[in-house]
This record gives sequence, structure tokens and C-alpha cells, in this order.
Amino acid sequence: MKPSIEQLTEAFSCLAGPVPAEVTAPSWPVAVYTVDANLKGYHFDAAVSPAQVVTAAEILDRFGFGLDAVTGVDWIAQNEMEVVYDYFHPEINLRVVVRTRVPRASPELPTISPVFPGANWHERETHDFFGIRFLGHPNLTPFLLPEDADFHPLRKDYQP
Amino acid sequence: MIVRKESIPPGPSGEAPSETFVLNLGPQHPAAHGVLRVLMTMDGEWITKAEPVIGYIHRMHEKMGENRTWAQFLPNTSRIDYLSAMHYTHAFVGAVERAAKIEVPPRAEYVRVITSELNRIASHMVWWGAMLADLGGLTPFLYAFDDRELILDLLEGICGARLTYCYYRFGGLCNDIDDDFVQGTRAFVKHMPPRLKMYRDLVTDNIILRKRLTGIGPISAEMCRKYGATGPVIRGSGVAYDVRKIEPYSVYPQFDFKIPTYPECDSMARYLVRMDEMEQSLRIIEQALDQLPAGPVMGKVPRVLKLPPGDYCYAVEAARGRFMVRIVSDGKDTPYRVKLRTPSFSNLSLYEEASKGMILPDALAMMGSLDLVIPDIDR
Amino acid sequence: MESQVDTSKIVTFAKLEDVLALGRANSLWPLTFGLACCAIEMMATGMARFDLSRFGAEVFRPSPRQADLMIIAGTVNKKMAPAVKLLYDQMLEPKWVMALGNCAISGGPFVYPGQYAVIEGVDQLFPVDVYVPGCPPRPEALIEGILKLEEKLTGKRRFPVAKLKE
Amino acid sequence: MNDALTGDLIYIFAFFLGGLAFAFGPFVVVYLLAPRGTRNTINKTGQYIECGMEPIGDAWIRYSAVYYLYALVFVAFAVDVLYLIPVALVYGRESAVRDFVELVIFVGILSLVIVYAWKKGVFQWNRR
Repeated sequence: MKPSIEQLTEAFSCLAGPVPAEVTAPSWPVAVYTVDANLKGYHFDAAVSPAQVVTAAEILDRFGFGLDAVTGVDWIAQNEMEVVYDYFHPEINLRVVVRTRVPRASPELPTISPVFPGANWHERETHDFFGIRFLGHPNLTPFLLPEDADFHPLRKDYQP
Repeated sequence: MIVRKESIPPGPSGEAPSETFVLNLGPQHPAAHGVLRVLMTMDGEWITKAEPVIGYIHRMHEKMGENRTWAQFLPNTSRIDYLSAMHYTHAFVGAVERAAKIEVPPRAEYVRVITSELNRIASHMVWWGAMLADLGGLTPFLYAFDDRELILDLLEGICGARLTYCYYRFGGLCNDIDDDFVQGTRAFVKHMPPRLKMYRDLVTDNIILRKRLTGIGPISAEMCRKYGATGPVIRGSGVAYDVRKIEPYSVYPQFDFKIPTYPECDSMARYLVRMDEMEQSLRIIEQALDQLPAGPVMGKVPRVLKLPPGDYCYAVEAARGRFMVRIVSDGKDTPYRVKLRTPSFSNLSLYEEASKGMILPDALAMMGSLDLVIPDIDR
Repeated sequence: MESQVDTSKIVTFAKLEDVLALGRANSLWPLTFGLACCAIEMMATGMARFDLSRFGAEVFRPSPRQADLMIIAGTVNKKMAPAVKLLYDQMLEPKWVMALGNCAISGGPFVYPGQYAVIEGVDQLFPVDVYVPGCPPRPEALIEGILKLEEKLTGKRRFPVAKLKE
Repeated sequence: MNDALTGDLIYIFAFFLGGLAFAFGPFVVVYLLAPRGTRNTINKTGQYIECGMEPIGDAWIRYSAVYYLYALVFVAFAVDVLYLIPVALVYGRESAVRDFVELVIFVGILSLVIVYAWKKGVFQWNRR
């Protein structure tokens, strides 16, 4: 079924949850805005709190979206880590981005692999590169790095 | 002296239990198309659990994205998936142009489409040869590389490389195409259909191939969506998802071409999707050659490229599926983060669930139909 | 009675080693061991146009037991190094190694300060006989590498070396 | 023992020697021609080959029974061919038609093995 941006905005409005105290990111609290696609490449951007990532995934799963990628970004200046979930839709030209921020000291957020099994690999890779722990993930062992790797190479303060 | 290791579960119908063992379809295996290792827990010939282990050719492309300037990352883009290098460079260049709002002259866009579609046919040729080699037919490999050499000569004529072309630049191309490229491409477009017809008669309608592929490795549209599998895998399951049609980029809206889909969801459907895709690519090349405008091939680009802060992404229909580049820039001349969403990574993630209970030859036939390039998975 | 035939023109005597070396040089069986982009160029060399079988080297054996030339075609990274070393050890003795492409020679384009995954050069793992530079090297370069290896075995060069125009 | 018999015996003995040479010849040639020194430090040439990885587990385990039944069908036909060899010597001495009919009957009876295996479902190759 083909969702429209209005349905998405109204569905995401229910996500206006409490604001975690220790995270002071600029695009906080829940900001939902439509984006000019040929400037940014996606149509819909939602910044949610880490706890609501799974509910956002369930909403998008109901609308028939597919998971595209899970990207980790290490904002070392603001002492935070950003996790960006990309979703594409197989039938219509609507790309949704759900982003959240976790404190750099203890980067943890729930896994969405029960909703999207494809996220299992994406999250394992993000854990590999950034050390972001996904709670409830079935198998968070090193994935692209050697089995005994304990370093996280894509962190900005990584020294070989 | 046979030592019995773990306790053996009773067989399915309760009679004498047969022992499950772990087979290591390891990094060095002809059917692995590179260095993919699959840990297969087998019961006789049937697979109970096939868990791919990757990372044997991880080459730090994303880490290299962060310590090079925008232009220095271009050679990397054609080494991620070296079989469809043009698409990957197109995605990275498109993302940077979208962020810096660089105007690309129309002639450059048309040449990008022509070279990308030529590269798609070359990539499908290698897939076709490799897949049939997996099924035991070794002669098609020779035919496939014959046609592929024609394409490589054409592309080598304009950008000097056979495999890792670094042909696109921000704002256009590194140099213009000349006349014998145009004549060569027109000759190729005329030469290819009878060859494809020969392949259809010799191989596609071959009863052995039909028996080996029909009904093997069913991947439903729902599983494709859940795992994010795109490209010929999702089109083989009946969903007409093609980035060129659904999220049009470059000058693809100017051409009329069909997206071949097959509803059967099995390996034969994915095979037929790729064979029909080659014909559609030929149609696109022909139309692009007819509408090729004159004019410059390089737009105005600032000397040192600094992108406004923020994150931008650009998706492209590569030979294996949807390739998306997500760049995060903080205003400096080097990217802050480059994320490469590669199609083979998601296409392979559904392998564990899709190959449960199959026998080994069928599981390898299905892996061939997924068309994997392993450095594309490990990045 | 015709004149005494000068046999030295017809029959030449060679040490057994030379005969063996000639036999080994003309039937180098490579191990199918494609890692990355250079593997595609290796395949293209084995195919009809560049035709590696002119030099007896087109039989790509999957198992190290039957191969006597290991062509490292691609990047060896730290997770793959033990597997490559094991394959080298499993090959039987008259064996040679050819490092195909810059990644195998010195880590190639993936070498920069602070890189954590790529082995910079396969000769850190085991002795390499022939280095073929290029990224990826053209099929002709791979054939030149095979000829260089044959020259190393038999001491004679099969084809004249292409002389660069002064 | 008249000379015809010894002639035959010599042929058989020569044939036997040829078989032995064919079997053990390569070992001798390899011993003579193989290079002496080896660059291998750890002796892994005798190890099982498992795609570049250390082999996991042991190869001596129990498989499902369907392979055993398949092998039985092969053995039946191997024995069948064994009996056809002497027939080939005397084929067509008296009347070729009689020999041909006998052959067809012999092979026909033995091919009942295929029919029996087919009925027992050996060729369906399902898990047993």
C-alpha cells in the first residue's frame, strides 16, 4: 500500500516521547520535517529518541518500507554518536530517514532486527566500526573485522 | 577409533540418527565468487544452517573516505564493485554534485548513461559466465567474455582502463567521447541481439538449466523487502523496483525502457530478469546515442570543493541492485563520513534464511543467482 | 653409404633437471585463487582472446594439492592472511608464487598511515617469485609474468623481449 | 603343460605385471623426479583441504543411508559387466543371434535391479 507524506507525518507525530536528559543534540526533541529531495536525496526526515527507534521501524514496516542502511556517524565534537536509518519504498519514490543520537560514552540503543531481519547485518557492522551496542541483537560479534578484533576503526579518536 | 563428538539428534522420522557436520565452504572456493566463507551445518547433503562469514576482503573504503579530499576518493569508488564501476562512480559524483549544487551539462549526462548501461551489460556477462560455471557448464564463460571484451575495448578507448574506470568527474566527465566510440557502440548494439538470441536458444532453453533452476531458492517479495534485497533479486520476486524508474536520476526519464520482472521468485526468475535487462540496456544505449546533444562535457566546479555541512545521499541502480552513497560533510574539503550502501551486502543477508533445508548443489545455484561480488559486501 | 650424419643437430643431450624444468615451465597449473579486481583480469587472461593456454597455464586447479603456481590476484587483508598462508603450506613442493597487482605487491591503493586491515605486500607471508605490477594489470602483463616465471625455471626466454623504442 | 598353455600363462602374467607397473610406477617416478628440498616449514601437505581454513571436525562420520543404496545399484551392474567379459571372447562362434538373445536376457534380468531400486524410492533422493 502506498503511504503519502501526510500519513507519515501524522504517524510519526505520536512519537513525541520524553527527552533523554544527557543528550543535547541540536535537532532535538522529536523534529519531523519534509525535505526537498533534489537537495538532500530523501523526502522525509525524523529525529527520534533512541528508545523510539523500534516503534519508528514498526510504523515504517506497516507502511511497506524496506530497510536500506544503518549508518553510524561519530560526532566527537558534541561527544555524541548519531545512528541514521535509511528506508526505501519498493513502489513509490519516497525515502525516509530516521536518525537518533546516543551519548558517546555509553552508545546503546535497541535493535530493530525483530522488525527488519536485514538490520541484523547492518547493526553488526555499525557495532564493528563504532562500538555502538545494539541491545537485544542476537550476535554482536566482530563481523567485517577479524574475530578477535576489539578496536573500532571508524571512531574519530581511533589510533591504529 | 571413531570418536563420537556431540550427541546426535534423532533423525526427522525418529529412526537411526544421522550425524550433522560442519562443512566449511571457505574463502578459496570456485563457487564463492571471491573470498566468501559459508559455514554450513549439514545433515548428509541437506543444509540445516548456512551462515555466511564475511570480512576476508575488507579494504577500508569507508575509512579511506574520511582522510581523502572529495576528488581523491574517486579511484576508490571503482574498486568497490569492479564489475559495475561506472555506476558506483556515478553515485558518488551525483551525491557531491547534489550537495554542492554543481550543474552537469546534458552531453555529460547522456554519456554517463551510455557508459553505465555498457558497464551493466559487461557485468551481467561475467555473472552469466560465472553462474553457469557454478552449474557445471564451462563453455558459456568463453562466449560471455568474448562479448565483454568488445565492451572493454570501447570503454578503454575513452577512459584508458579495462575494469576500474575513473571516468566521471564532479560536474561532468574527464574527457569527451570520440567518433569511433560512437560507431563502435552502434556496431556493438547491432552485434549483441543475435548473440543474446543464441544464448537464449543454447542455454536459457536448455532443459538441464531449466531443471536446475526452476523452483530453486524461492525468495518471496516480503523477504526481499524485510532484508532490503534489491535489483534483480527483488525483480525476480515480482516487484518492479528499479531506481532508474522509481527514483529517477540523471537523464533516465528521457528514455522509454521496460523493467523486466518475473513473479516466480525462484532462481530461474532472477536469471531471466538479468537476461532481459541486457536487452533493455541495449535499447537505452540506442536511444541515448540518437539523442546525444553536442556541447561541453565539464561544468563549472570550484577549485577546492567544500560542501555545505549536512548529509546528502544519492542512489543509483547498479548491476546488482540499489547502490546508495550517504555523505556527511562538516564544511571542510574532506568528507566527515562516507557510507556506501552496497546491494550485495543486503542480497546476501537473506541467504541464511533462504537456504535452510536445501541440498548443497541447489544452495550454490541460488548463490549464483544472487550475483555476488565479495569486495562489494566487505567494502 | 651416405656421409656420417651429424647427430648433434638432431639429438641434444640435456641434464635431467633441464628436461624437468622445461616440462614444469610449460605446464604451470595455477591455483584458482581470485581475491578481487585482479581475479577478473586473471579470468579474462584465461579466456579466448588472451588465451593463457598458449603457455600451458590455463588449467586452474581449485585444490592446492594439484596446483603448482599460486597467483595472488587481489588484496590480502589481515583476516585472510592465515588462510593464504595455509594454502601456501598445503601446496606440494615444486610450487611458485606470483603476486599479481599492486595490492599483492605492496598493499596498493589501500596503504595510508593508520590503515588497519590490509597486509602490505604478500612477501611478508611467504617468498614470492614473480611480481606483476598494475591495478589491475592488463592480461598481457599477466602473460608476461608467466613468461618471466618460465624464464626463471628454464633460463631461456621463449619470446623476444619487446624492445622500447629509444 | 603344452606350450599353448604356457603362452597363455605368459600373456596373463605380462598383463598382471603391466597392471602392477601402472599402479606403482608413479610412486617410483615421483620419488626419482620430485625436488628434494622443500620450503615448507610446517608440514601441512598431508592435511585435509578445506578451502583455506583449518578443517572443522572429522571426516569419518555417518551419512544418511541413501548413498549406500545408490552404491548397491552400482555394484550390481559392475558384477553384470564382469560376467560379460568372458562372453565377449566366444561371442558369435556358433550363431551370433543365439548369443545376442542370451545376452539380452542376461542383461534384462539384471536390470531388474533398477526397477526394484526405483520402486523403493532410491532415486527420489529424499532424506532417509
